[in-house]
Amino acid sequence: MSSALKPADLITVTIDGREIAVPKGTNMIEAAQVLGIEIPHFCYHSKLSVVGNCRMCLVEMGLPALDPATKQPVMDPATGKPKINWVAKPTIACFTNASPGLHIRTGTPLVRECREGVMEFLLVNHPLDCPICDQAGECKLQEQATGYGRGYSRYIEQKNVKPKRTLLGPRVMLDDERCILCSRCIRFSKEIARDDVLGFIDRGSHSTLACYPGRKLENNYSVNTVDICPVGALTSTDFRFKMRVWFLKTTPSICPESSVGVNTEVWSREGVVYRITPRRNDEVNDTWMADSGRLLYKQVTADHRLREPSVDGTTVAGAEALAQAGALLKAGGVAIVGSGRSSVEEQFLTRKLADAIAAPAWLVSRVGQGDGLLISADRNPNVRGALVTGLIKTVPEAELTELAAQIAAGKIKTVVSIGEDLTAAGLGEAQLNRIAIVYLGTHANATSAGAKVVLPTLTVFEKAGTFINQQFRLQRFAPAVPGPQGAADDLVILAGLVEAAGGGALASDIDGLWTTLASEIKPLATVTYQNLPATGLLLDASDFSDLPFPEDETLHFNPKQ
Amino acid sequence: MIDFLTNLPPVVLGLLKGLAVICVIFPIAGACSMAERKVSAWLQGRYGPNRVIVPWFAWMPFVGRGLQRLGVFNLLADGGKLLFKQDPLPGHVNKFYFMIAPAVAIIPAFTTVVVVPFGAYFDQAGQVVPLMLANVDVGLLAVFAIASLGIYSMILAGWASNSKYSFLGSVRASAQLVSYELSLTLSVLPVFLWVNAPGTVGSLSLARVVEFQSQPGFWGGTWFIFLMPVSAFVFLVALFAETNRLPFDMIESEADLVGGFHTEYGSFKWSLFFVAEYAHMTVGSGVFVLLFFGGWNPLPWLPIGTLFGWLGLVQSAGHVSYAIAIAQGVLSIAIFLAKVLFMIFFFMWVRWTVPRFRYDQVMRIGWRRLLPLALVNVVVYALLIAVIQK
Amino acid sequence: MSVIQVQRKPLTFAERTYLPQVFGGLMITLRHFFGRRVTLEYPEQRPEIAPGYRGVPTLVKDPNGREKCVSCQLCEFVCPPKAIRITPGEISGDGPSAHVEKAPREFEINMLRCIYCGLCQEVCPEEAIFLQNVYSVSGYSRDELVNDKEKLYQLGGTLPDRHFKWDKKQAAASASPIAHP
Amino acid sequence: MPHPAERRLIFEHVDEPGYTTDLPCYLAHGGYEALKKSVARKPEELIDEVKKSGLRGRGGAGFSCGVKWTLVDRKSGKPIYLIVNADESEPGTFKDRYIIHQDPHQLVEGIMITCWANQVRQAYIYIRGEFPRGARLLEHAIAEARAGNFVGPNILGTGYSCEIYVHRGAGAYICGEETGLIESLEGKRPYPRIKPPFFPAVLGLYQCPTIVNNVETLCHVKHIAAMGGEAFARIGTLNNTGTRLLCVSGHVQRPGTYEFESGKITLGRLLNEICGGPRPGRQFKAVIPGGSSSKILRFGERFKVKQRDGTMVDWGVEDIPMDFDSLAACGTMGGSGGVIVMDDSVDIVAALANLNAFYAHESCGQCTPCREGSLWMKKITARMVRGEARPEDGALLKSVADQIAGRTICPFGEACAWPTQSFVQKFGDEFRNYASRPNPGPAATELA
Repeated sequence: MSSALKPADLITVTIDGREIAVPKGTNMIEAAQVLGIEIPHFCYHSKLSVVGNCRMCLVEMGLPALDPATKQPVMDPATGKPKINWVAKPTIACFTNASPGLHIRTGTPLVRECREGVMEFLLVNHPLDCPICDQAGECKLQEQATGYGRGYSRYIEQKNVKPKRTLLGPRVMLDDERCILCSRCIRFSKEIARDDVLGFIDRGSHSTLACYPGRKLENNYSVNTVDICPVGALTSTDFRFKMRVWFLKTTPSICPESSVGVNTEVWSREGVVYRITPRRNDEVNDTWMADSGRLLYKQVTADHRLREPSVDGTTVAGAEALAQAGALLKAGGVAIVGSGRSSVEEQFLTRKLADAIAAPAWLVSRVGQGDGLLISADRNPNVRGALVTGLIKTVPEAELTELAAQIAAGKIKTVVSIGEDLTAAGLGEAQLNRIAIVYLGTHANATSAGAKVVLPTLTVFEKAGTFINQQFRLQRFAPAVPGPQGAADDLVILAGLVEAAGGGALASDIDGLWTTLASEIKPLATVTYQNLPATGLLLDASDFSDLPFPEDETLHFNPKQ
Repeated sequence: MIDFLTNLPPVVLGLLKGLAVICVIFPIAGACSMAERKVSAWLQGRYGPNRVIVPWFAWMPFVGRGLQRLGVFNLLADGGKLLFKQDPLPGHVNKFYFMIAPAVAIIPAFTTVVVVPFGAYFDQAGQVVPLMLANVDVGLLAVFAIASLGIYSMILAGWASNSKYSFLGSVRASAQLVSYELSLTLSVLPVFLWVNAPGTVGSLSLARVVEFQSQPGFWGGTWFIFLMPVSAFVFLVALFAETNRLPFDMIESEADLVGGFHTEYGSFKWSLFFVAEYAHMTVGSGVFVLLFFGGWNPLPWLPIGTLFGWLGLVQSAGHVSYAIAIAQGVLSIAIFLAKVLFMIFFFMWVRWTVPRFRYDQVMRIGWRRLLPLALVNVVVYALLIAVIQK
Repeated sequence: MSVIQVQRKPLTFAERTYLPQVFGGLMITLRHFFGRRVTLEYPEQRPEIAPGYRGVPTLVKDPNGREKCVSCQLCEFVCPPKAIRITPGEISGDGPSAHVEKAPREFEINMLRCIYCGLCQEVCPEEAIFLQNVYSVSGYSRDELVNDKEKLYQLGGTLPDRHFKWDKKQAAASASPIAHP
Repeated sequence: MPHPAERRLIFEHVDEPGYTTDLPCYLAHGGYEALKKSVARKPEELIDEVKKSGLRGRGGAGFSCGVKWTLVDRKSGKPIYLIVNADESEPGTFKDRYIIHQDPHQLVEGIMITCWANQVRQAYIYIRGEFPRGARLLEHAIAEARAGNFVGPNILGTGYSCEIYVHRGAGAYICGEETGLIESLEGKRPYPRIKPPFFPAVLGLYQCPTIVNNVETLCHVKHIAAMGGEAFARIGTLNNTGTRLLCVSGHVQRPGTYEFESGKITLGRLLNEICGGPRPGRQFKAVIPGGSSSKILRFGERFKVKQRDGTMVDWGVEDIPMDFDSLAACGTMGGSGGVIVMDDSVDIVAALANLNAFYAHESCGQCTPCREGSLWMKKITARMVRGEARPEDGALLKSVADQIAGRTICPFGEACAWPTQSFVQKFGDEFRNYASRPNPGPAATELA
């Protein structure tokens, strides 16, 4: 980002005696971060407006002394550098933006004392109930009390009593005693979610966060307030009291909710996913994600999860199911219904399968209402992957009318469905009765119930792969938890089917497959799974620019551009 | 009765005697293992095993309780356990030699007893008749020769175990045995030089040595420990080494070699090694008592004959009284056994007092201290005896 | 820190022969041979448990009978052999200690793993877990040696409390003009 | 009757028999003449007059009024607003209310002159919610003035139009802070804004340039317009020009609001002569000279002060002239002119407990140090008064106050810290010995 700026746009500021060039207007917390200097803060959030109310980021500020007559900087003869007039009072770093010659000091006794003072004040009315607080372990108050606090309390008075267990909305619980009134949640609701329901009532130390009377914090982004709450005041009702965060392992993932491709962290322990939080990607989702996407992990342990391979409804070993499917494929008359939910790699293998038996392939589209923020109209996360890998040539439709016609014409005897419910995609009883179905999927549905062969596969939380989002950004996800015993990686099953269908042996591991992908798919020529940047890789989309994609504008995507 | 016994065919008699040896030595060795535990406990201010009791004894007042406290039944329990517990045979061992090694250990241990006299009575001629299984002239030489065969079992066990620890243990043991065998032999030479004065019929019989210490008069009744303290000392130290007792238990080295040669052994096979060790110790103690402690003579300058005289246990000339002979035999055996038991106690006492030597120290003591000492000792006594007997 | 070189005294001849030392040692062991026995005959005689003894870890209740553990899982985190397993749970809003909000739903200490280090007691912010004077643990199966919550409270009993932290908090809340929901 | 030592400009007609708040009465006493004179002049001339007068704001900070006006961003093209700060909430201060109650038209005239000088089209009077009568009087006066064509469209036929609105606050001390007041006026919580960048002169009401002046200041503007800036500057002392309204309350014989030439009367003369001295049998103990936020002065203190001409003087509390600079030189401030007098019957800790209770109640809660610190200080002093004092509480109070002052968004931090800092500094012995005091005073039991 900054590399795109001309040097003229950069100005030099001095932090603790070290100079750094930053774009004009960069605030001092961000500038110091570049230098590796941490300026503690609570209320400041890079994606929200600045209010400067926590006073934790107080630093000493100075500007070059100007000669009143000439307006030129006065030079210090001792050092040969401009003389600095230090401001007597400490200044907040979050509201101090880079200006020419700005100096700040973050390690002086005054700054230390300010931090100690603010920490003490923040803690005097804080209940200190870390043992029962879900935020413990990722609490900025804990971290900064350790880093910058006094380490002891001088407070012997009665602490303030405020409401606890206030349900602000269906997904957010508020403990007012823990609140440090940083107003991040208020600003988020107002500025990002555009649902201005939160505010403070009462005043002074008795200030209390509350919802506007008669309203609730129930927009689809409400849990983001939990994420940005620096303390444990706002907690997620879904994650509340489930597990301490220090036990959880984080895995980078991509939200499969829509084609926005929200970057996420999946938090798991011992094979159990406990929550999903957004992962910062300033090109896609900033630091936010929708509440609906956070609940997707529940599908991992859903009751209707497919756990065993079966043939004609009887549980069999994986190899036997695969052999049965291979026999069907070899018999000919096969059509393939791929999925916009499959990863790029899976779609590539699906194409290989289609090529091997010269089968026609379709995708089923899923279009809903976009919310203009982080849920786009296209609810398939990876339709563009199918385009890039060549599985399909055009934007999919919701109903498989062409397939239905071909079945009716008797050309198709077997349909391979990659997780798609054919009934929902417009195939009627008449068609389904005439075909054998090979179903690869994670969850049971009407199609899997009537399938000849069912091969259970993995959810996005259990496998590695990539999605291409609406911006044609290739993004990677990693496995967070192991899949069920009877399920196999989609890539293994697909590679097995390709081989059974006579398409030759293909790598079924992600790295091996990427060498094939890179050599066969032009836009991916330079890519490997391992070297994908954390923020994703923007692919050349010129080949597909005239396709009628259903998406409208979202947070960092404008189809008209 | 005696006649009946003495008139039995030699083979049967030999079998009976052998059986008797096993019946005596085996329990003694077993009892020693228990004694070791009790003695070590007492030396360390503990009680030692004192739990096991057989119900019938439990009903006996005082006696049962006393036996229980002494750990007598622990001995039975231990034996029973070792006999009946699963006998593991590790997969990596050379099975034949692994199995045979304990037997090889037992054989020489029991065999040496044959030439060791353990008591005496006077026959009608007033001649001392030593009680032993085979009064052969080679005597002590036989003991040395057979006892040193015991090392084969350890080498076998160590090698067949196919384990570093076992192997190292047995290699150390063989080196140690060789090193101390010399001193051991040299240390007893002065005794036999003394005993076998020029002109007399030479004999290496141990009974002869005891006889020598039973002579009247000051010099005659002096036990060899007083005459030849250095010999006694060298013999004792070498004996510790030969029987692999602490502070010379190179063979086990449990601090650094887990269990040494018997690391891979368990249950009954393992127990056989210990029986052998205690048998060696018993025999060794016996030899030491015979050589230096006056055998069955009750006190220095108090030959057993004199004691018999005081007690009226004298054979009238020309008539053999079996009762008197048996009484004499029992008494002498008792005296001898008491001394042997004390020696065994002494072995244990030293074991639970002195820490183990390092291997290099063992070698140094053996070659650079004990052997020169023994050599000097032989030369000095040879000259001395030559001078005196001239 | 300066290093002081201590000159080792050369050994006398007697010392080098090692015999007087051996003899001295024999005398010492002999004294013990006749001395008093110091062994404790365990099942009949029981050792006196010193205060601060680290026996079996237990969960305790406060004098009001409230379970003190709030399932913060710090002990689970700190436990070196990973012997502790906690499933946290929420306290229903209408109980007498509803204001505490959190309590363990399940709490298991695997005594086959426990090394009695006492870190769980040290780390406990609620003073709910104590290594008390129970030192003899035995069972016929592995399952038996996993102490569940009920067993842990049974072993732990009630200990005096110096703080009554939560009770004070509740008192403050009920005395406050702001209604406690 | 005014005391002979007084010099009355604003209070010229106040308390005169027969002087009412009506427009005819005001006109009969020469009202709106200054406005008529002013609208005939150029606005820039008027600003120059105010600059020449050396008028300093009477709200508390004492910032030069003329400079404030020149700082207004006139190039932005946005409308300029005038806000009249009538949110007189400082304990010990009651001068603005008195002006409004006695002579509202004087204020209206001052507002209109200021509006003309700055070409303001809309002026807001932000009056404290606790002053309902004042608000009604002002509304009435504005209606009258509009009827008289002094306010509203096409004033006095000049073609210049200006409206005045009265806005009643809901009762918060922080609304007296100019940016907090602006927020409140905009309909939000009165959270003071961060300066920089939100200086009202540039980004004020609705992000437009805004002038915020105190009631007394604007009344002075009327007199400056009437008599000329230089004439006004001759009243009072150098750099502290004009007259000053002083509100004396507390333990004196005759409390009240008095008007003097700035700096021409000493504190001792004010209290002993004008206000009749202490109550019988009592002695003065301490005085807060500029509203409750200013630092307390203890009788018996001495101050070595360097005068403007370089001479050193040695003042006792009684010798301090009542002007901004002298009081600042003695470590306190002129503030809003609220002189609070305490005699030796006062339990100083209880007095501080009272002040702390006020500040804890009034802290807006926006930024951490003041929000938590003010309540903490209140809790400490309340506990001390309750009889649970500890010897170290004084030092703790001081330390807490030190952690507030200078680290907050608005000056409230200083306002709540200074009393504590000065009380503990000057009466440290009383704080230390409070736990072992022999006889808790009646004030203590009352407060507890």
